[in-house]
Amino acid sequence: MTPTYYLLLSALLFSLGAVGVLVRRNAIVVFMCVELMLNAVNLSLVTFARINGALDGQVMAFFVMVVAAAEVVVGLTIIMAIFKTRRSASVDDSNLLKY
Amino acid sequence: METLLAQTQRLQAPEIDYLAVAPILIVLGAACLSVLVEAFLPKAQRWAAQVVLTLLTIVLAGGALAWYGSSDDTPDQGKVTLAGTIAVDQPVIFLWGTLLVLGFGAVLLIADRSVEPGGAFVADAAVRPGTIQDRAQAGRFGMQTEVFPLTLFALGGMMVFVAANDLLTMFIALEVLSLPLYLMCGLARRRRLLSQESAVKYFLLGAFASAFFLYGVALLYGYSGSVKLSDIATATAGTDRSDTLLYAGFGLLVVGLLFKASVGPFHAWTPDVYQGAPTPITAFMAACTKVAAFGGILRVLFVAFEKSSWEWNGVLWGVAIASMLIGAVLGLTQTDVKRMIAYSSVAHAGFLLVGSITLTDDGLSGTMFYLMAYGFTTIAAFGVVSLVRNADGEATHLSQWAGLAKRSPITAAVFTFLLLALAGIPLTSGFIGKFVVFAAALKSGMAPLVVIALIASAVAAFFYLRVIVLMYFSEPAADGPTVSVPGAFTTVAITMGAAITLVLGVWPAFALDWAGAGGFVF
Amino acid sequence: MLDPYLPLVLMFALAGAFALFSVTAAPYIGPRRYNRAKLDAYECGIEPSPQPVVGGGRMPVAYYLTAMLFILFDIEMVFLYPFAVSADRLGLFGLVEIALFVATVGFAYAYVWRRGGLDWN
Amino acid sequence: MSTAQLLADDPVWLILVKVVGIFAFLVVMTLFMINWERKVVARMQQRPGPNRVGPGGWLQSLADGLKLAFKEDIRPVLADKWVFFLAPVISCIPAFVAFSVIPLGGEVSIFGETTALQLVDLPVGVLVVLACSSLGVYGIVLSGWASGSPYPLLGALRSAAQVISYEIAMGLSIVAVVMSSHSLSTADIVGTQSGTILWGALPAWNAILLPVSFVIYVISMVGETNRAPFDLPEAESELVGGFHTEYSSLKFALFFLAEYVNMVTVSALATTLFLGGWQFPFVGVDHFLNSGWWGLLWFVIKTLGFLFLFIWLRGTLPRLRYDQFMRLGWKFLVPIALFWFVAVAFTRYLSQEKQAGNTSTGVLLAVFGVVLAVILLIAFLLPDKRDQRDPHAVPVTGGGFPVPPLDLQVPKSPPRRQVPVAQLPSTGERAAAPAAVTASAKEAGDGDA
Amino acid sequence: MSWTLIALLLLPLAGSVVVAFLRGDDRVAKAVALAVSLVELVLAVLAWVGFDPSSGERLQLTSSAEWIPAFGVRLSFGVDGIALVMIALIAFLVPVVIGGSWADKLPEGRSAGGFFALLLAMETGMVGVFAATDVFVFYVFFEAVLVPMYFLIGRFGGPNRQYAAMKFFLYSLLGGLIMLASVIGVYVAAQDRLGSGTFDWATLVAVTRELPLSTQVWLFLGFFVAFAIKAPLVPLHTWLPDAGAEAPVGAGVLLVGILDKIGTFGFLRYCLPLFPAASRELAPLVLVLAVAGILYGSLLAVGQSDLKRFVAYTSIAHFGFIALGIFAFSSQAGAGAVLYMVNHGISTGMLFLVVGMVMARGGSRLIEDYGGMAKLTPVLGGLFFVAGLSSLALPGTNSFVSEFLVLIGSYPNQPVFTVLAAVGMVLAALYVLWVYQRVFQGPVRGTALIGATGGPGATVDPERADVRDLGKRELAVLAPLVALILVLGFYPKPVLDVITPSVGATLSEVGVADPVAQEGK
Repeated sequence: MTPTYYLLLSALLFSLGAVGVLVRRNAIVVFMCVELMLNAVNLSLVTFARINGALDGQVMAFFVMVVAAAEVVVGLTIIMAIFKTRRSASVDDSNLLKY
Repeated sequence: METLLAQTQRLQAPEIDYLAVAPILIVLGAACLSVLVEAFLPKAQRWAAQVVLTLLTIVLAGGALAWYGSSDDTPDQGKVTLAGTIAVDQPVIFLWGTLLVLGFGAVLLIADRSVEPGGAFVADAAVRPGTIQDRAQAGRFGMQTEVFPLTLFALGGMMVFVAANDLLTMFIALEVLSLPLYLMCGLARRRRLLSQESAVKYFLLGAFASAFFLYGVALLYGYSGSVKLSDIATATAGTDRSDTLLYAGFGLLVVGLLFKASVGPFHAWTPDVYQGAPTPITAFMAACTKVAAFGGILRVLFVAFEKSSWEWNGVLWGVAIASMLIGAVLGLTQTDVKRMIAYSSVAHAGFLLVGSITLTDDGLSGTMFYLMAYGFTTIAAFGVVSLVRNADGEATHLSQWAGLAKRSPITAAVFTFLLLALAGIPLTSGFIGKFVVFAAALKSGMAPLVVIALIASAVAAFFYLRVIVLMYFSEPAADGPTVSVPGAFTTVAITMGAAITLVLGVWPAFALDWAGAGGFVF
Repeated sequence: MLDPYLPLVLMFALAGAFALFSVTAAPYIGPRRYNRAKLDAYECGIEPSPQPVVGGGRMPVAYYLTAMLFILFDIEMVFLYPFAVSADRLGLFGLVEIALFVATVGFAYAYVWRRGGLDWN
Repeated sequence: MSTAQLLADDPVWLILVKVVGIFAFLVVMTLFMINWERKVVARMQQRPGPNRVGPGGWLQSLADGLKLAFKEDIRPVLADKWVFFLAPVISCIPAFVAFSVIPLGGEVSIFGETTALQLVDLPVGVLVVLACSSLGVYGIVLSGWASGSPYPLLGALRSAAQVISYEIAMGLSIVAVVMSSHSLSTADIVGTQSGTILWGALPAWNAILLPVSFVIYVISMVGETNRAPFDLPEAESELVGGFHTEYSSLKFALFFLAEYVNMVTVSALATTLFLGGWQFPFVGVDHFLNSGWWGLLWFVIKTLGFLFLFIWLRGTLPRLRYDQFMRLGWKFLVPIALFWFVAVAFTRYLSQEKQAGNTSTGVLLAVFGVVLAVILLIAFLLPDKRDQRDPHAVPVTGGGFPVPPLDLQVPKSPPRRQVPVAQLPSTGERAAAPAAVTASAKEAGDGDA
Repeated sequence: MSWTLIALLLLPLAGSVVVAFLRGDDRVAKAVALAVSLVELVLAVLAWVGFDPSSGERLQLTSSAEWIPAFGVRLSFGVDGIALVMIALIAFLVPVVIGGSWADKLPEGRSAGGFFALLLAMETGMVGVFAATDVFVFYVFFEAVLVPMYFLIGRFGGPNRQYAAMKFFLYSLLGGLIMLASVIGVYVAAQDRLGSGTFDWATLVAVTRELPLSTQVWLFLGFFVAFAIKAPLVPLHTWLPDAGAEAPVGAGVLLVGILDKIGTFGFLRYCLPLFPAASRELAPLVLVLAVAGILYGSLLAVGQSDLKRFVAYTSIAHFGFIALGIFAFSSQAGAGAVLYMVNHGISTGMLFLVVGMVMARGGSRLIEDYGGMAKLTPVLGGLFFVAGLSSLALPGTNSFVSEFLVLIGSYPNQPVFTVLAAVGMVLAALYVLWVYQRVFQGPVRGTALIGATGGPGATVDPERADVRDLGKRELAVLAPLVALILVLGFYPKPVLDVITPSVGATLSEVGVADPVAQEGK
């Protein structure tokens, strides 16, 4: 298997995530799409590390995981806070801020 | 597999110049300490302890920076330390200094409890907005003091961000600075729904953008086999690599950066977040994040992508134009002071981008000077915004500002001065900033961009003037807001911001010299 | 030379095939006798509450907190393992770094503990 | 020749044989375990236990399993069809996969092929086990969520919270083992436990070298598998059957299977990590007791020992309360594990320095002491001095007890029988009732478009 | 190092600060402001005396200090003849304005202290604009002077003041920013040629004239747009009628009398010497605009129904003459243009003041609200007539000299434009006399006057009317203006002596053949 396929898969996943962020309305789903994007990047990083024959790409994937985890924690907190109030996680319901 | 094992065998402890990175260590260490204070001190003592700790930290870090900067052992070129991940050079010292002073001002605003009894922050973030408990907490004299460690973490992240010499460090720093900000946006004592909404928006869009940034990092890693800026620069000099990776990587990376800097058309979050966040946080965000983001943009463009500049220059021209026009034109339609300043920040981001894409020493020093000038003006402006209040909290709707000069001439005068600075009228720092940036741009042959920028600043001046018109020339509204008498903290912050705005406008020589002291090291 | 992960994949396939076969076969092997009450959610004989639990079911915040803490510590472990493997080669530097690392996590941990994040009352 | 190289040369047929063998081993162990458990517990309670089916009642569990296959497969109306269907599969697969990396024995010859009694030896072996146990949580959570019923949902949450909580302690306790053997490969870990310490008095098992890790691991392995005294998700008095309340027939059997396979796996991992794996203690690696198929025997014996521990605990200890259980995990095991990790790291460094003949050990000891003191302070002393409760404070965690949905009202009974139209109240009220239902449903829905 | 200019700069600034803090007591504030402006006048006279037009030194009374070394910016001041007369004009007009605004009714809630402080602040700015010899410093003053004017219009102006102030500020700012591009461009050019950047005017003149024509044209246009907005040339003039109409009378005098001259001064000081080739190239364009301004301004002035807008439109016409004189490139026309700048300040300033006095009595800006006012206020009517005659350049008044010089000087170079401009003179006679006739001649009529004298329809008895003629203060304010109108009308030599060498130097920098000078040889 050539690594290119992994890269394509990663690009595909990333695009899926990006599209998901743009079209989905549920904040949690949007958020999961962002996580999907991050993990797609991880796949890229590891593949590139493989291609380059170096370790640093895999180490980077670790860091990305950490960041993703931190994002999850912060994001869940924020989304839960607003969900508790509005009983809805739809992005469209958050419409107080517009001009 | 064998080569990988061999690499692990080569692991060795990196050299660390502790003196050079002392400011970062102090800030981040104090942030940890601050968490412990939060954990172990009784509620009644937390506020005082946190304020003292935070301010002391910033002063100490500033002292360490000054000591390092003036020490004879410091190499003029700057140095790279921590296994090549952090570069401490003249621009970094400048940006660190700016960040620390701006951070000091922002912390003063955050700490203030006299304008709003108990401070601008929610007493208990767990309380659901709109409930009886929420109304009770709004009246309580306490606040969620977690905002202080969060501020320090964000500040530390910003400092690392501007000094990061590789993209991974930059990414981590980006998150370290962003995550606390997301949270801080949602902590307003009043109008909590707005505040929470802004936090959600900022978070979702911010995470989205950082995913773009990261994918850019990954592609550039694939392109050059390294995430070090200098290696990428070397790689771009060669020709035998896949340009697709370079372009895609650069594009995604820059989108992430531009988002943070709220450069249009990646500015969508800015007005909402600026409006919804507690005003001291908006001040912090507007001033410090801008500095950090542009610090990062400068370093990335100057160090890593200088050699490929002809490839992307056109695109960034377009982005700069779009940002200036979006900021200037949409700012005209705003009816909320905070949103208006948000759009103005989008326009200013466009001006800063003009300076950033010159890739000359003048452009570097000009942009950094502009950052500094803009930061102080903005901090003071938001400080003033926090003073104008009615029974529901801050009165940010423009109609409520009518005739403010009559009720409170000094506040109105200070705000007018700051608005004039934002508009770039001479004898304010805003003018000198525009001047240096545009001079650099013109020198690099970007005359059309400069002309557009000047027209945009004329358009933008319109909405600043509108506020002045309202404050001075209109009759006060019958149920208009009152202007709180600021406590010592806010007074100091506003005075500092306004005074530096004036000083930089009248006697900018020292700051210009400092900003132009040297280039990036890598 | 085979990929070292092939056996894992085979194991996965076998277990998956077995499990899938079981769940697919189950409805066909067993009897089917319709009874409306049988298909309702089980709530100890009480009439099930009319609102759907799926998606809308709400749960104490403490579970979220636990989930977040888990993420925090799980990721911490991700960093501890590589260190553990090469601890002896890293010497004093690695030791100090990892101690700092653990201490940093410890700060957050102490914070959560003190502020009642670990209390289930 | 290392185990990994040995295994790399395996032909495909041999791998298939091993896969099938391990699968069979696990299924058989499950059937045996259920029966054994019932018998042992019965004896502990002065009763005979199953003794009818097969010789000595040993085929009882097989019969139960077959019986389950012929039960009706029920899927509640409110359940999410596909997730409900897949959850048992998700829960089952990782249980089996996790066992792949366990070394069952040393070098043997199967049909003329020299190989090791292990399916695969990965450089990240231990992580595979941890990863699989994390994946298993998905099966639990999804099954509870997909059931469309409050009890399974709460049971699943509890169960998931429990598994992940104890997984932290487990993971941290394993770090020390990894440190002492410089490898994540299970075969290497077994290899480093050969030989003896203290002049031959004790085997060089990690259980003896790293006693704290061992204890933490054993406790958390029980918590991790939701076994008594930590079997809170299935607390019949509170939660009926836990996350699999709505499951029946073979789907239920799969959860059951997964649970017991997990037990076997964690026991096997305990053997591998702490009890020298398949090696016979006190004798050298080259001894005939450590050659060939003997290893499998020692391995099974040790694993059964742990399995017996499970049964013993179940028969002896009362169930913990949920808060006690979480407190034990988060406030006791995790800090001790962290502390122990740092202590081991320091000790190893010190001994290394000593071997190298460095004299700065004293200084290092001082550093060691200071760091230990700090961590001790954080871990034990201060957090226990609880903050005075702020009268205004809102509890961060909310209630932890299994409670029905927060806004539970006694619902109106949906009409089961068609009521004659004449008896209905006025049309206005009739219109209002369904509207209220839809409104609340809308409110509770997540608004996903 | 001469301190005169620095004193001229700092004195009103200090006065402004003092007055601003005296807002409590209007009378004291007014007195202080007047005193300061009179001292300033004395200083200006000293400067005039210290200036030696025959010395051959282009810039005199110079002083210079380091400001922003990074850009080679220096706080340099100095005057040539043109700047000197303008500064003298400022120093003369400010006390007049202060006197004229002494009893202005301010909008409710505004203090006179603020008004006079802003006037003095503006004086500093205006002096700075004319005295700066560093382009950067010039630019700073150019922009800074907007702020006090903006507040003067916005806070103390007429009913539509917000709109007018905004329009004024934005027009000027837009122009200023476009000029900024050129300023930076000049700086960059200097940096390229000299190695280090500088803003020193004299140095820059030597550098920029070497630039290729296309560059010069762009840079020229940058400056030109700013100045054309300031000195309202036709398509860019629309702010002036609004600002002039809404500004309080005193501010209006300074706006039209001085601020707008920055534009024409800028043509002379910056556009021509810095970009001679471009100036020659684009002169026809400017001349078209200038003549269009004359005709357009005159025509609209004829049709005006609003007194203040009327004055504003006459100014637009006059600025056309000045621009014509400058871009005709002859020393006579140039000198005439500069003299016109002075005279226009005096005559239009007086016209503005007189209009203000009319309005103070009638309370209306509309011409149709007045009529036969000369019966009630003969002295005011007479002075209005004098101001009007000066404005239409009747021989014997100051403007005649300058307008004549402009036309005479332009004719050899630009006969067509000159002839067209002469049509403007005819129109000027028309609009001045017609307005005078409508407001002052005939029987007393018009709602404003009747309203002031006892209700609509009442027969107005001049003896018993409430509309009083000019008081002593008002006479004292107008007297110096009348005197200057007459003196300069008969004896403009002292001013011309100061002006001519500078204009000559400027024209030689442009490098055009001066037909008049050649004839003289």
